[in-house]
Amino acid sequence: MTENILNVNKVSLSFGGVAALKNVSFQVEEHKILAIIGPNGAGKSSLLNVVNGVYKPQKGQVIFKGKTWKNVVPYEAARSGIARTFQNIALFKGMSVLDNILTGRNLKMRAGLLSQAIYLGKCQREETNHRKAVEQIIDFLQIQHIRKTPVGRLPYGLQKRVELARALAAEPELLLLDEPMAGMNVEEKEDMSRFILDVNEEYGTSVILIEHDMGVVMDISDKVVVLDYGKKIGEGTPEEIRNNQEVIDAYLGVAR
Amino acid sequence: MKSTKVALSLIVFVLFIGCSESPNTDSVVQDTDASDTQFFGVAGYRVGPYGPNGAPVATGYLDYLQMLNERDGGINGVKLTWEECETEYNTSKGLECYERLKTRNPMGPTAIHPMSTGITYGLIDKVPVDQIPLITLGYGRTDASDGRVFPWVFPLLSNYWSLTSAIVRFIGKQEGGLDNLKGKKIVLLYHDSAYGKEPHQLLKAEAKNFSFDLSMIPVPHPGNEQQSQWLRIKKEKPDWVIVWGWGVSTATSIKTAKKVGFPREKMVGNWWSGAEVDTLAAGKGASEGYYAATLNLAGDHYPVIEDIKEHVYDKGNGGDESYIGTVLWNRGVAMAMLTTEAVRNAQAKYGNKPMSGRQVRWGIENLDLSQARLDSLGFGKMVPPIKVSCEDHEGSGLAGFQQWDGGKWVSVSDWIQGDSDLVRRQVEESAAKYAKEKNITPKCLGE
Amino acid sequence: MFYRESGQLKTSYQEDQALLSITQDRIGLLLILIGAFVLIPLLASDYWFTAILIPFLVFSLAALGLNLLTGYAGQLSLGTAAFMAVGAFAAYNFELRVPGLPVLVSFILAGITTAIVGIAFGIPSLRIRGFYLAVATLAAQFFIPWLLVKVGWFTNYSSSGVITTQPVEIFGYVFDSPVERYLLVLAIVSVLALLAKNLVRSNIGRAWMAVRDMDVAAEVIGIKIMRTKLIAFGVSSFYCGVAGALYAYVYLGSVEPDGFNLDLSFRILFMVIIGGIGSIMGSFFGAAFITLLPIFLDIIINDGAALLNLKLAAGITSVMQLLVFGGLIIFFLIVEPLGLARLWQITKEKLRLWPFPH
Amino acid sequence: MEFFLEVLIGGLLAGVMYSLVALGFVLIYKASGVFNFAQGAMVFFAALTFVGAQEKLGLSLWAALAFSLLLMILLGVLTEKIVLRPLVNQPPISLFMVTIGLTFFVEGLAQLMWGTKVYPLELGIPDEPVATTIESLGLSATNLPTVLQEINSFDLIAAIVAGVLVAGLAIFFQITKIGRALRAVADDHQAALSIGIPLKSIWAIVWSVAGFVALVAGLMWGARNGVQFALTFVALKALPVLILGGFDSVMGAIVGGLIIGALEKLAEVYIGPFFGGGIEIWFAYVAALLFLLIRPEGLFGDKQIDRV
Repeated sequence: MTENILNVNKVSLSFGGVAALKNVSFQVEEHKILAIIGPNGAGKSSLLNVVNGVYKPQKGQVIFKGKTWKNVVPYEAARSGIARTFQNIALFKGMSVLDNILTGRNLKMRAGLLSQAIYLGKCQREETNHRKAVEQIIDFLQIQHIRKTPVGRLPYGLQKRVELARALAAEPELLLLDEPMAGMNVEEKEDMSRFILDVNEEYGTSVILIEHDMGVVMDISDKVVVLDYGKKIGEGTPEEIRNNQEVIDAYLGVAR
Repeated sequence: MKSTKVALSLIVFVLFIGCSESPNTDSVVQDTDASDTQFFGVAGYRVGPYGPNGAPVATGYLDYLQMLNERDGGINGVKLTWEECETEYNTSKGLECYERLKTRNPMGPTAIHPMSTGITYGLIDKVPVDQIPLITLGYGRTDASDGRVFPWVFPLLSNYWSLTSAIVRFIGKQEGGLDNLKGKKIVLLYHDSAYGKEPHQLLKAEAKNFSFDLSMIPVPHPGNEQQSQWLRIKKEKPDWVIVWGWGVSTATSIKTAKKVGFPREKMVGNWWSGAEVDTLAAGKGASEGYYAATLNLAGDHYPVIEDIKEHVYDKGNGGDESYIGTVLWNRGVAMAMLTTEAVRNAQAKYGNKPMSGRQVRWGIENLDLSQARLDSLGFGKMVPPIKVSCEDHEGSGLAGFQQWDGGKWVSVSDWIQGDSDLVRRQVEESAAKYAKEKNITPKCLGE
Repeated sequence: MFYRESGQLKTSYQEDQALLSITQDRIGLLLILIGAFVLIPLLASDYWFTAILIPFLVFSLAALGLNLLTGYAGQLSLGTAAFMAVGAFAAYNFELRVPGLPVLVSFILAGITTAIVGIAFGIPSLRIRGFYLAVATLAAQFFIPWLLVKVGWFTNYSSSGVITTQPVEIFGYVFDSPVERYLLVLAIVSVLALLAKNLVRSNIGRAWMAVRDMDVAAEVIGIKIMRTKLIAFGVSSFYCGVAGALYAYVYLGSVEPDGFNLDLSFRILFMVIIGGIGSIMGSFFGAAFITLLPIFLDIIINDGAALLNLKLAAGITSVMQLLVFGGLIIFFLIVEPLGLARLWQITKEKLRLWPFPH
Repeated sequence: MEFFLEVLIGGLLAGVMYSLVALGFVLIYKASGVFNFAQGAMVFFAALTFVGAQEKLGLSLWAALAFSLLLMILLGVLTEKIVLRPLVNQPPISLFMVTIGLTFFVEGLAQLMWGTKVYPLELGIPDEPVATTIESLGLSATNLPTVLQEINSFDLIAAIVAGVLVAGLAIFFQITKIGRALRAVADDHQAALSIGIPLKSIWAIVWSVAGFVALVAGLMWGARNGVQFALTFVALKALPVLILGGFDSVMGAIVGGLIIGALEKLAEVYIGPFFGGGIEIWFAYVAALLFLLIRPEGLFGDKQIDRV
């Protein structure tokens, strides 16, 4: 049997009296893909933000790899193996694609300040090694041709891909993807779905995915969690969700 | 579009690097007849926060040089030429000016008046190498009065410590004798900077000598807000306030004194806190009765000023007529006169031709302007007599005192000499310390 | 035609990551270095050394320091001059109190001292951002010179608060003449510029830029914001501190705390703006521009007036300088917000493609 | 106690003078997100124009006032048109730096037009303890507490002017159509544009109003210290007020000014002597900074929530 890499336990979160999440619980099994769906404002992004420490829930706990998050801050979450992408692209606009992805390996670099200043020797070896790792990801996501382009000049779809590359560069055990396919055409969506499945299969990375496109969700996820107004209203395999009346009423019933 | 912009900007940039070369090449072109003129390099400041104080000085300086050319054809037949360089009272810019002015003439810039203590400090190590005399009239490095350690630096007329001591004596005189200072309370209200710290040591010594109560209150730069300082003064109820201000801080001191009701007749400014710019800026009716020390008296009734009017302004030349006779313009005139007299003095020894820096240095070190000589130069009592020597680069140590009557500065006292022994002792002590730091063996340079 | 990289194939990532991966760039740098270390000392006059080249190099270093902080890490500081003051007075005190300490060691210690002070004043950046931080750095700008004036120990109880620096001596050799001092500064600045370049192209540099571009995202991918910002303040202050020490020791020879005023801070900020935010090379461009501009204007205006036989009212030149100075800054920000460095880059890109426009 | 009160009141009144300058910053920041460092230079420009027009052009006081106002509005509008409009959508830091360039330009322009001399500025406001003023009006001031009698009438009038100015601005913002549009612009540029508010003319108006505020500040400060270059430094007094009060709050500028003024004076008088005095120069900044560490958005600023 597979273990749960992430347990979210009765989490509640509110901003100045407005409740964003109410008593939400769910689990992510290792090497599996979990999709979170729900209408806009249902609290999906907030949930991801709780998982990687951007927001602190007022109630409840997050248990990652058997350890309970205590006052965790985002970089600690990252260091323990959680990487993510953002709903609105959050790339570093002033840097090239290569540098953006290399930044994703920041937490793996060990060279000290002085060593970096001198560069030759340890730092150079390290840079080269990390560059090799990054090049693998670049090959994997097929973005070799834009390696040295400043990210600001790239089209939207490619930026999303670069963001995924940056997240992968950290070699995460759990990958949080916040609407990775929003605004893409069918072809791009297919590419992206393929990448997510490949990541899951080749590296064994667990994935939490927020997505609106039901087709994609049903195709690639192992499990689906449905949120509405901050509450979990359904959970199960894509098949189960498709047949869950409450979910259909709240969400799928709404014409899209 | 983009490429035009690029090209244009690059052209501007290159052009301008190219043109910056000209300080070198230019000096040769401009001074083709340099060999028979005496070149004066003038570093002044007319803009920025201290511009209003700097402009009249620089104007007076140039007006006097121009007058000599028009009236006498220069000094003993040697025409005077000059170039002004704006320092903005900024040390870094001042040094650039110095380096530039230095290259403008093979004989050097005659003597440099940096008009700023900061620039003075920056130049002290440079002038012996370049052999250019440095004249700092009433500012700069006080212990440079010891010419054996600082052969190239001349704090002519008087330095800050002589001034401090003279102010104490002036206050004593107003109180009916120095003995009456006992138990009196004096506040030093000073600009919180290196300049403002100058009088501390000496004033403390004087406080001990005459057992008066001294408290020192700093005014933070720029000094345009002095409410708290004056409330403290009001609370302490001193008998006298010595104002050691600069620029806007002086006017604000006077104005705020009026505001809290402190009598202006109990305030004495030093010689950088007592010009028309200060009293006028304080507004109508604020400055009446305010005293200030001075290196030179104000007024336009001196024959030399008549000459400047006749030979310069009446011919449509000159800097700015409204400056004539003001404290700082007269100071500029006096600065020019001391410099040109040093040149004249040097010519007496070396012949009537343009003098080099080294020759001018000798001229300054052996300058002796008696009252009779001052009278014949048309200066009368505008400046005190001065006799410089190798040991004493100050030459007078006297300070005048003036009072603002609402429209002009009126002299209220003879020249006052401070405790010259005390000052001298401290000067030599400090100079010796410097000599030790810098490995200088004190000695007279002679020729 | 000459500046083209075709045919230069890289066979390893190491080669691709090299400082100058294009042969022409390597040759160009070599030429610049030869020019700076050999030709200029042979050709330039004392005026050029003391009034232009030495201040240019010193300011370049300070601008470089500020650029690391503002251009790379995105933290605007208006307190550069105060940090230079720390460097100058630290070096003075190390030399004074540790007899026989080689001056280079003093400079490095001064840099480290400044770095510590810089980190202390950088702490607010953890809570405050943008303009609030910029204004907050003014606290350093006013506090540090005040402290240096107030506490006599820093100035060795000089009655005026002015310090005169000790001779610049390394292993018994005194750097005295303008050429020697120029070469010393040039060597120090070259080495430090190389180190800075290395920093910004390795991990810490990427972390700085990440924090600058989007700090929340940076933290989410595992960058410690606090550490990154404080390192930026530390490294930047180190550079400013060394620049301050050079300013005092090599350029002026004697300084007072008030000389390190807001004006100087602004001048250095302008160098960064005009030269190019986030560019090492830009710091040098900017310093050159700001150092040369007033001199150039002075000459142009004076000579121009002489040529046209105009008699300028006294002081007009300086006022014109303010006008042109301000006007140029406005012009640059409107036309090319990324400064001279960007113009340079555009030119290079054009050259690569030349004669084909696209 | 009486002395304490006197220092406190003096500080509060000085604070009003800081607020006057800070107001100009706030106006522009609120409407266009520009931290206009040139506000200090504008104060200098305004005051110098006012006295210069009297001295050099021989205008009467009111004519000079009208002339200066016109010139300030022109300066404001031109600044907006020539300098800031091409920079719309640039990062705030570029806008800030362009205003530093503008500072130099305006300082140069002012001195080119009117010279570098120092002028006194007389507004005919008595500068003496209130008691004296009251007595000169033929009334008795003996009923007032001593502390109040000691208040300077100039400071008092300055406070009143500031009060009237703030009230006027508040009315302008709340009631007039332009004011409402302005607030909409301050909230959201895009949204304001989309509902048909002419952004460009709104900005031009804001810059003109800021010019007017600069003129008022210039007159008050000029009457206090004389009109000279050092007037540009008053901006430095306003900055801590801004970080304390928040860059975008008119209320913050006033309350921040009062707090900074009072704190600064009390600190200089009661704490200063222990440190050799002169702590005013940095105290306001450090005080504002410490406050920011507790409340990074300033006194009246909006709290920002990070969104990802």
